[in-house]
Amino acid sequence: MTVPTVPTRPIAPTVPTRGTVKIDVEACKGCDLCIDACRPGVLTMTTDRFNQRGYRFPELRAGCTACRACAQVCPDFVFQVWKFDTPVELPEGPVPDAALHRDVERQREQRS
Amino acid sequence: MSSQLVVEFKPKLLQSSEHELCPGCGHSVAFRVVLDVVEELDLKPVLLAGHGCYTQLMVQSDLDSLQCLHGRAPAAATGVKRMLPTTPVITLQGDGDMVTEGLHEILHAAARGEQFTALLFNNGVFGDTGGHLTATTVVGQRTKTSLEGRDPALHGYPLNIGQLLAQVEGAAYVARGAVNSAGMIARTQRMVRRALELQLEGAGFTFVEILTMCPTGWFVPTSEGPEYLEDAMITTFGIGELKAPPG
Amino acid sequence: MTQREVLFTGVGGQGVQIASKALAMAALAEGRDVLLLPSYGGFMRGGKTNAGLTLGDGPLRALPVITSAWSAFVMDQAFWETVRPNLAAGAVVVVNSSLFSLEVEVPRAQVFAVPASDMATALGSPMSAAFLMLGAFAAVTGVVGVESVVGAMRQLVPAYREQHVAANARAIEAGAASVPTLAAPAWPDVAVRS
Amino acid sequence: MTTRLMQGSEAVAEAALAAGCRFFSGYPMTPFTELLENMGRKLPGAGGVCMNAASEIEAVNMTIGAAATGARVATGSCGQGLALMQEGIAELALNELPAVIFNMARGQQDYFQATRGGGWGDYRTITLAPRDVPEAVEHTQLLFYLADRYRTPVVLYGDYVIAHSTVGIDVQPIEFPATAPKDWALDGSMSGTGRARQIWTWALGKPNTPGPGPNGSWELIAEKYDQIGRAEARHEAYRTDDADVVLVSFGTTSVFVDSVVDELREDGVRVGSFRPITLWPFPGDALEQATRGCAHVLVYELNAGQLVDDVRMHAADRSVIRSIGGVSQDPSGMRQGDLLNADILRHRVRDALGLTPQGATS
Repeated sequence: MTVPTVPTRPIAPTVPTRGTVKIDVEACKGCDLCIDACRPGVLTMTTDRFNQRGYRFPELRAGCTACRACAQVCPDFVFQVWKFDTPVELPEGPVPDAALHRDVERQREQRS
Repeated sequence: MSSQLVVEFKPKLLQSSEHELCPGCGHSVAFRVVLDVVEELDLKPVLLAGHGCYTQLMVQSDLDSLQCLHGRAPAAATGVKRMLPTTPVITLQGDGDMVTEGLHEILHAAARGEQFTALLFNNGVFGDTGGHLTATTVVGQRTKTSLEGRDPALHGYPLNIGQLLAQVEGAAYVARGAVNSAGMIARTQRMVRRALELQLEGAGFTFVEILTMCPTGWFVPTSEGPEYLEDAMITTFGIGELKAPPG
Repeated sequence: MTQREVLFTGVGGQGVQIASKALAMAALAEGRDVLLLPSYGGFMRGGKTNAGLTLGDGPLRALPVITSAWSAFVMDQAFWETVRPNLAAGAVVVVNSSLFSLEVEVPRAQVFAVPASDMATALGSPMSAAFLMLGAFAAVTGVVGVESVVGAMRQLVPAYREQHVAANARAIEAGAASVPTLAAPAWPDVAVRS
Repeated sequence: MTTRLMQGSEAVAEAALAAGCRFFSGYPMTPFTELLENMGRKLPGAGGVCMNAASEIEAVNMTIGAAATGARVATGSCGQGLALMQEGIAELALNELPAVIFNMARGQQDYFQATRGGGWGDYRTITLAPRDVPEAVEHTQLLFYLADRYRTPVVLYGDYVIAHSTVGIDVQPIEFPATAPKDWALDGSMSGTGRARQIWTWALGKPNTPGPGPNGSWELIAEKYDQIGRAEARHEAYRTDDADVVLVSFGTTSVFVDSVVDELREDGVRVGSFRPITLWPFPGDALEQATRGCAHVLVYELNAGQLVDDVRMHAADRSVIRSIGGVSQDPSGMRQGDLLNADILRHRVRDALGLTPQGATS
């Protein structure tokens, strides 16, 4: 009798996440203040990508607590903070829809 | 999954969030603190600003605004408030504007107990002109007019304007905050709120100094601004309420 | 139209300014036009205190700096020389002879000497000497009625010095009684009015 | 009619109140001090505010703030105090804020200060120079109107004589045409509406309501001052119609000049007097007309020669212009000196015309 094998597909680890931020990438001047301010440490600066003005900008990883610190310390009004009604588990790693490229948004608005 | 918006990109009372302040500048951080309080208290104030980097924030604001001669905002605010005693009046000055050029006006306005709220964005340097020594530049700080650092033998000592104002009978509230961390920002926001509440109560002259980062003027990387503020400015001037009515 | 000029001179504290103002006020009350310009130094007391007053029975064409005055009111000789050159020939000069012992070197001057300081002291109110002089000036010239001087004085004495009003009134009357009435009339019709 | 004995400073203060002045700020300085005292005494009763400023700089900046609320406002000083105020006066002008500046001058040496200003930028101040207290009362009220009409600081050039002369006077309010509503005034009511107002010499406006910016704004202001220059020049020409000789003077000095004109006319000298009532705008066309064909244009001002510059720019024939005044200050330094004197003036005119002292033509 052969024992069926358990599937070995790895299950991605998840992170409890209580909120999210939208990041106005084009407004950012790359000052890094949000990086140190972020309490759960889920913001990281890009190292190889730049906005249209040539600045590095922050990216969000799963685990945001909606604590607002990033928005409070940001000199350039880059962050919009949302709090989830109930925490969710998000896969570890970048939150893909956090970055807000205003030019793209504007084009979308013009189309609609 | 439903969610609530807890912080909008820009405060409602900014018509535009675009500005030409340097990366890592603390002025717009401090201005957000002020606008958030004005919005919380649902005020319709007149804002008077001096000459400095922060002047462009006055322009962006959705507040009735008067741009004043360098150092003279407290005198102009006296004229505004005396004519509009029920309108909240806020002045916004930098350290060069208030403490260097305008020491006379701020002290006399305080002594008269003028019923407006004076805000000082203190970064210890003339930012707008490109980084020069002011009356609050701390000992040892390098500026373009103190290249080897502020030397007491040569340039004298920085003025502690909060301490000066706290001695003045007409001043009802004197506090110093900073914007070098989220916690400090929250604390500073409470100070600004208290000052404006006291103005509404007619308590007298109210004053909040906010220490802000100027990494460009300080010749430090933007990410080190908050730490430099802590080490250089908070160490020199301190943080907290220097004078407040009981309760 | 007749216009009359009075130059006042004295030392700060003697009451010259209040006397000049009282005369202006009395004349205004009698319906005349007036222009009064005081001049005094930076000190409150002890310096030169002069005034020039022009009175008219119609709208004035008066110069605020008088160089050919009809009369002088001289409380003290200290600054007499600042006034004398600006008096017209034949000027009426009323002097406080208690503090004035000079020659009045003005051609054809009509001089009336009133020992105002001594008289006021004798009356028990040395501070009312200037009003005593003014009573004499009014009586001898009829430039205003003596009763108008009393009326103006009442208006000018501040409330906190109310106790001086009676003494001042006595001084005005004593001054008026000490000189020949209308010996040097100011106005053509003055005899009719008084 | 209730004529009262009043010092010029009190009469001017009453005129300011009659014109609706509700804010005044000043720093004591002879001979401006009595105006400050009178405003301090009278304004509170009229629902206004009088501030003892801690400097002339503070005084003028208080005035800027009060003017920005749309109130009728004034400040003042003299000479050195006004020198300190110049930056603020320019600021009023380039912010297009109405305010009346009372210059109770110590003499006539501040003609340039009043007409040329010492501030910054392209601005002018309408400057009225009354000859006596009744005219000062009238000018004060006119100035509040002109300030509002043109949104500009304006100056009353008074002096020690006007400030300290005591006269019988009845200060009556003068009616002027209505001026435009002050929709630019700041009161906080537009804060948070998306249409907040802003007053700044750079005229940038707000993001939602951009302004013309510095260049555009200053061009408009320059046009405005051109318009004022054409519309508001005032003068008095006295017996100039047939005059061979025109005496030019301003302010208190003109009272002496007119008196000497009358005397010389009796001697048969064909002399007249011309007086700019507005020192700016200078009544150049009127002066040109009054001096046409004249053999002598004699300028009598108590300074080293300031008004004479404007006379040179406008008189019909520059070659006949001479200054017969001069520096003249009394020992206190606070009022005009010996030259404010009809006898001296008469002699100077006769000398200039080559007449003998006795009055016969030489």
